[in-house]
Amino acid sequence: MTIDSLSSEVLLRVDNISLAFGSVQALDGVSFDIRKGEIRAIIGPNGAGKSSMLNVINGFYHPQQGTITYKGETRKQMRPYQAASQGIARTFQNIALFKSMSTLDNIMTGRNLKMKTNLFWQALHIGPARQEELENREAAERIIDFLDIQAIRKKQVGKLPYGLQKRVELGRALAAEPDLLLLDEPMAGMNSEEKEDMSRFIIDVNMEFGTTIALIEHDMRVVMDLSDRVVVLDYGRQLADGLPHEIQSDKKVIEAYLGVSHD
Amino acid sequence: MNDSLKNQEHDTFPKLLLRNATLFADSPSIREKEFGIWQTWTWKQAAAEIETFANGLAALGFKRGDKLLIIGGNRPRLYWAMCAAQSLGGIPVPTYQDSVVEELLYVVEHAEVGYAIAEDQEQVDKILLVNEQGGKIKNIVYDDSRGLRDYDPEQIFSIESIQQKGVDFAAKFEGFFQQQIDLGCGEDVAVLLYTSGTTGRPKGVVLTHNSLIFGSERVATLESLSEKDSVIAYLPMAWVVDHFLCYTLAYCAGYCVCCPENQDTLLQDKKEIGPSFHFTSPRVLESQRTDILTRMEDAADIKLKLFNYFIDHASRVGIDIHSGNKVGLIDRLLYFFGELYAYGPLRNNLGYSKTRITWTAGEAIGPDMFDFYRSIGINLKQVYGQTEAGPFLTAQHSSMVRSDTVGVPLTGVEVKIDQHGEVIFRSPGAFKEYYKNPDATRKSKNADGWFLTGDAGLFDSEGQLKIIDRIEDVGALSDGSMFAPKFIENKLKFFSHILEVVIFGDQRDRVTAMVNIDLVAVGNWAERRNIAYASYQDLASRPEVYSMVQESIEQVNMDLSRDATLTHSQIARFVILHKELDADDGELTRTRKVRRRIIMERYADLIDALYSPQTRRIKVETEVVFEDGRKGMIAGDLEIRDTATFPTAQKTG
Amino acid sequence: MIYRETGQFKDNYIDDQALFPIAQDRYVIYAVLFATFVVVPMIANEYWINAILLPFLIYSLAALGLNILTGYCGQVSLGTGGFMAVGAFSIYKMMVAFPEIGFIPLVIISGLITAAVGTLFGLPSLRIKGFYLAVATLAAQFFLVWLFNKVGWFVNYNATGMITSPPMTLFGVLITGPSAPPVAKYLLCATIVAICALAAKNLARGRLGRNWMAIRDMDIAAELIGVRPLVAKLSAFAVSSFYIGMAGALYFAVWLGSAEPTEAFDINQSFLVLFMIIIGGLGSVLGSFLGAAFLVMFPILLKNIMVDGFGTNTALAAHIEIMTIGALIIAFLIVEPHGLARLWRIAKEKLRLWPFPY
Amino acid sequence: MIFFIEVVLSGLMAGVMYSLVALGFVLIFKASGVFNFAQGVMALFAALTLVGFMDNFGMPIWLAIAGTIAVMVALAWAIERLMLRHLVNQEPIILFMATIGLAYVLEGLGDILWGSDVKLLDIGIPQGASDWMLDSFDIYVEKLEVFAAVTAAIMVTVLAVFFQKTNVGRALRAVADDHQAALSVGISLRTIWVVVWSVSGIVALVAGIMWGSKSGVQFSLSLIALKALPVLILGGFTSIPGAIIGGMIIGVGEKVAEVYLGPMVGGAIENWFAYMLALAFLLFRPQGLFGEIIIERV
Repeated sequence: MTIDSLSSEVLLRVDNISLAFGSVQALDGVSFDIRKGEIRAIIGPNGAGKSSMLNVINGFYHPQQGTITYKGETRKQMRPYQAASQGIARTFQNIALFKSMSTLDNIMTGRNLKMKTNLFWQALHIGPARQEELENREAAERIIDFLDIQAIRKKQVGKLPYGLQKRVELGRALAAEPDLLLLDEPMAGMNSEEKEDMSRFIIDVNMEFGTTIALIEHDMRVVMDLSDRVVVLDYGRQLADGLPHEIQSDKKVIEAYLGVSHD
Repeated sequence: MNDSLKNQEHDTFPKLLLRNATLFADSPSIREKEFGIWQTWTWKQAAAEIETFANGLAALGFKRGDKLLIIGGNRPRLYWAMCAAQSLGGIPVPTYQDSVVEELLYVVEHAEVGYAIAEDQEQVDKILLVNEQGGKIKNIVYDDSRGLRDYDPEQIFSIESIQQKGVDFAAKFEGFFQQQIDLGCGEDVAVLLYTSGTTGRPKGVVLTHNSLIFGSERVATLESLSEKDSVIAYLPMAWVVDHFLCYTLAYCAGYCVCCPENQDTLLQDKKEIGPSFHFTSPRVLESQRTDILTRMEDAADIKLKLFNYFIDHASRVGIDIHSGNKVGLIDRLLYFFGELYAYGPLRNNLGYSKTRITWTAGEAIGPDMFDFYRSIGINLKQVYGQTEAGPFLTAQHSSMVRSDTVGVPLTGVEVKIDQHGEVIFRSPGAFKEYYKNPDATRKSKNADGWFLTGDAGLFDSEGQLKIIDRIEDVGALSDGSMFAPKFIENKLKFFSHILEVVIFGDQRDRVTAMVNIDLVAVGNWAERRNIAYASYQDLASRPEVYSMVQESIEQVNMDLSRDATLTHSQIARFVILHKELDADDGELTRTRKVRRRIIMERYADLIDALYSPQTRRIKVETEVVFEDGRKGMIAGDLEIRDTATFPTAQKTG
Repeated sequence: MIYRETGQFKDNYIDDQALFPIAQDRYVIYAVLFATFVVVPMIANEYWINAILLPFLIYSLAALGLNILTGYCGQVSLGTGGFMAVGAFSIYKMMVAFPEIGFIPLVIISGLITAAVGTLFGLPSLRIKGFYLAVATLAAQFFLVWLFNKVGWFVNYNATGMITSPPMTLFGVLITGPSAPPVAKYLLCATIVAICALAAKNLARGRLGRNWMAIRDMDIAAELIGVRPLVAKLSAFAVSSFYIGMAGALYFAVWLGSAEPTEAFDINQSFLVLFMIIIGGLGSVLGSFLGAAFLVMFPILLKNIMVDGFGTNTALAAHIEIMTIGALIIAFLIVEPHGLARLWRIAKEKLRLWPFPY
Repeated sequence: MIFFIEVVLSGLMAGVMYSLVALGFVLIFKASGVFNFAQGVMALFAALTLVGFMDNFGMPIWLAIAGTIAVMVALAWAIERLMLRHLVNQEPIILFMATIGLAYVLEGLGDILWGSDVKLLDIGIPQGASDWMLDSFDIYVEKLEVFAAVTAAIMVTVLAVFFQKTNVGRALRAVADDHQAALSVGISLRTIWVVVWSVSGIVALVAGIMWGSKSGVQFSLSLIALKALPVLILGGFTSIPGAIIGGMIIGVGEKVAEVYLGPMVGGAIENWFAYMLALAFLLFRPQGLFGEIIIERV
């Protein structure tokens, strides 16, 4: 679907973003855009600032300089939950699920922005509150069905195997019905079979729901298969930006990767 | 089931559907665990769905006599598709969801299939491949739209879109659905089932509404099934048993068919539903029992001891209690506690608490396993049939359940044993023909119009049918009496300490056996008696082991002697082989079936020894292939033992 | 073993999300309710009600409240005593000023007032976590108690600094004051507690409850998926204080009848309730009750054994008692740090899987 | 002006006392991550034991002190053996609760052993006003408080040295960072715990002596723990300098407030004012006095 994604309009643009923690320069003048409906890969050696970039995009870090334009309007500093309410969802490099809760509850929590009823109705659990619960349960169930995790619906996620937890986390992010989905190493620590499944799911999400996806991934093969365009970071600086095959043949990129061991 | 249902004007399944839609309007016809709950359709709703679906197919141009390929898991819409096709006078052709393109291609071409309904993208892709290789499927309908977004909309439709077409179509042609159904009659072909024939191409078995309804009504009456009952749909739709249980019988009795969420959740879903009527295979039962015992191994010591105690108690009195024989008060009391402590919870966790009847068929079932389930209160029964019989011929009545019989013929079904000992039958349920295969059809009947089952069998003193073996495997002793090695081998293999056994006797004056012990079982047994042993060969040559095997064989001889036809097949001598029969040495097939011919060659001298009474011991040397492919020799000095045989017992009622 | 779930399937979400989806559980609940509202009132005598049942119910309510904050939302609070005091003094002032409003409304209003105060003292939770927050909540404890001590207005300028609950009636039955029939008091508290428990369960399984637990389990992730920490935490403080406030109101108005701030609401109250939820089980409604039952009955039992049993002198008995309780708590934390509710959950799992061990 | 200085000075003195108790907290929290609520009761218990030894057994001071120290060490050992050892890797709140339980036990035990009546503790710490200060600066200062301040100062220095120089001390600091490191130093976690608890037991003893000689040995003494808590949030649970400076700030702030603010609101504000002070402070600097900003990562 590369062709049409490249022709479609820009969903998010970051301009000249710089972020520093004290003396550490995590990001240094990074600029790129993410177009509606595409799968955008952000790659780079460890510590290149990839995760920091995602954290900037969903408002967890606040860059010292640079602008973020989302859905056509320049965004002022915001808290993560605001980013979430604007349709930005994400998963995490090391799984950040609500361990003591069930798969279903994790996904339901992912839908909290879709739920409005007040404390009073919830306490009685009748009328609107109950109605809302049922509707969102159904939505959650569709995601469970989509990710094929029916068997673990009511299991406590903390006790699930790693691969499944990753899947549940994706489900939690999908539950918010996001416009932009940020995936931080969705396949870290997976065996090739699990990677296969996860890739399948990512593509399906992109196709079925038309969700725009930005993902960080180390596995070059996966990146090349999945992504429409790739941006490369190295030591917080932007090394290259282009189509997968261009990146593959880019001298700077190759250099950056040579000698750098990455998992 | 009450007689009002045995109404002759309901002579096709679509008509039965309409009947149920009024008779059982609001009772559930089908459930599917989807999105976490059991989505349920009453007969009324199901009928409505099927009607729009049928109209939709008509709108696609589906005509009387057209075939509809059905491929996928047990999903309500696929079952509806069958009825929809039938209402239009079409013929559903269910196929195995795991069948590969070649197999599919054969069916599609042989049956001239023009329409297909597939569960999901995977199956659709398969069908498209079939088309590329010459299949002529014009229209494909799918259930699960996932991943099918950008497929050719001219050829591939979602069920929803078809039903939409149906609605429009119905608006144009008032009462079309009803008319089409009225056109149908009992003689029409109901379904085309392809049997994966052991030899050659699969044959398409043509079954009519009449034959299927006949069988279904008999069974419904026998087990008094009604709209109150329910089954779990988990067998392959292409298998006649699933077609019978989840479609024809369901339509006749009006009970509810429940489709599990997916394979991983099958057990959980079965437990949730608690079907009142269930079909399972001996293999499943076996693995289930092993699973039970292994899981219990991890239980706390006392807990386990108590459990075993009660299971033992059940094995002593359970069956008698359930078959209403008289049992002492103490035993009944103990059994009652056992029920609270073990049997009840066990049935609950296996999902059998609400199961009135459990049918099993397919292979021979070990008596101890059979008794295990019956003794804890699971009403297990054996039945016998085949696709061509539409499908069931005999079933056990609750009053007389045996582990080694398959019951008595259903009312209206004639079963007898011909001169070769083959089971033959005549039944209104019998199939019409093999599709486009007249000579096979001809071969399936004998001169006076009885159908041949290809099974060797006999009737026991109670008039219950016993299936012995495939007729082609049955031979004869030199005195002409029947010799059925597999039957006897199975009987022996039911002993846990016997792994494999090969019986000889075809064209000989008596029967001998070559035994493989089960290293694990016998090993444990030996340890418990602190019998030290170095290897399989060492253990196998132990006199204690010999005696144990001898006992089992004599036990088998004992019950062979009860049977006039088999009494001559009692085992006279046996030897325990010094090596395990091995697929690497070509002695077994990869599926662990014995290859008689090869064994006879390899062990010729051993077999001769078995038939030369004076030989007590014999030295043998056998070539073996090791894991790494090297060849080597195993030599052994084997004892040959005689076993007691028994005079034919008098028939006792 | 008792559980026979085969055939208990759900064909709609309402049943599937019911409070007690398993039939056997429902039967137990019905039995408990029957016992509470029918059997006990018939058999319980005054001593039982005043010495055991009333404190049990009222502390259960407080424990429920604290459990919402600490168990579900993960915010440790040591201010329970202070918040109970707020509830108590609010209802006292109102009972004197406008008795015509009626007792039940007054209880609710004092709950609401406490909720407001609680929210106020919850504000620091937005900046600080863990023990820093726990210690911060002590500020509430000390400040509030001091306030009620120092400011005469709260005690209506009563020289002794004591407050005494004036007699009030509900449906014509006297429910406060020394001459009120114990059974009436008991039924009143039982009803309120039952309703509150139900409400707590509903909140816990709804959106709010999930957001609380999300904050507890992984606050960063929670915020990144749109849970507003401010709302989640403060709502937890509010609801929690509402419960505790009502508990305080009943504690003073119904059970004690008269109270003196430094005595009745000191920091040990806070600890006591905290112990209840720890021993009962964090994040469990059932646990709140179990914990309360345990810590209400155990000391009484102990005292009876020592004083009546061995005739120990009361002073010594008191020392031994406090020692034993301390030791017992430690022992308990070592044996089952997740509380009685956890034990029950494990037992239940076993019973459901019976005879299988897993 | 003079008066203000007096107030500040006495505030400082009191502050030092708080620091002393806070120190006990910090030691244990640093080494074992336990928020030891029993610290105050330990002080009470120590003081009770000391008095008990002197009055009931007529021991000379030095012997009584030595004896008490022995008791405190034994106590530390018992605590490790019976409590901590079984609570390893439990959540902090559980450990915290356990120490509250411990507080109850010690309280009960102390009362049973030595009786719950108020006792005078006189180990000859000079009482009354320091004439020298009075004469030279015309400022009134309690000798006791000066003495306390000095002792506290000494304690702190000793501890500092102990932490910097001795092997065990280094191990302790290592434990604070991570347990593996501690083991690599070659000292078992258990030993370390016994040591810290002993040390903080001794610190408690000193605190107990000070407060005891000032206002008698009685239950209220255990409440000084509550005094030290605001110091902790102010100075941080893990920072020794934090504990000291924090103590000073709280002490002064409290005194000043009590003197100038107290009358307006009816006095006796000292038992909450400290908390408010600390809270107010925290709202602007959540990481406390000496903590540094933590970058949260996801």
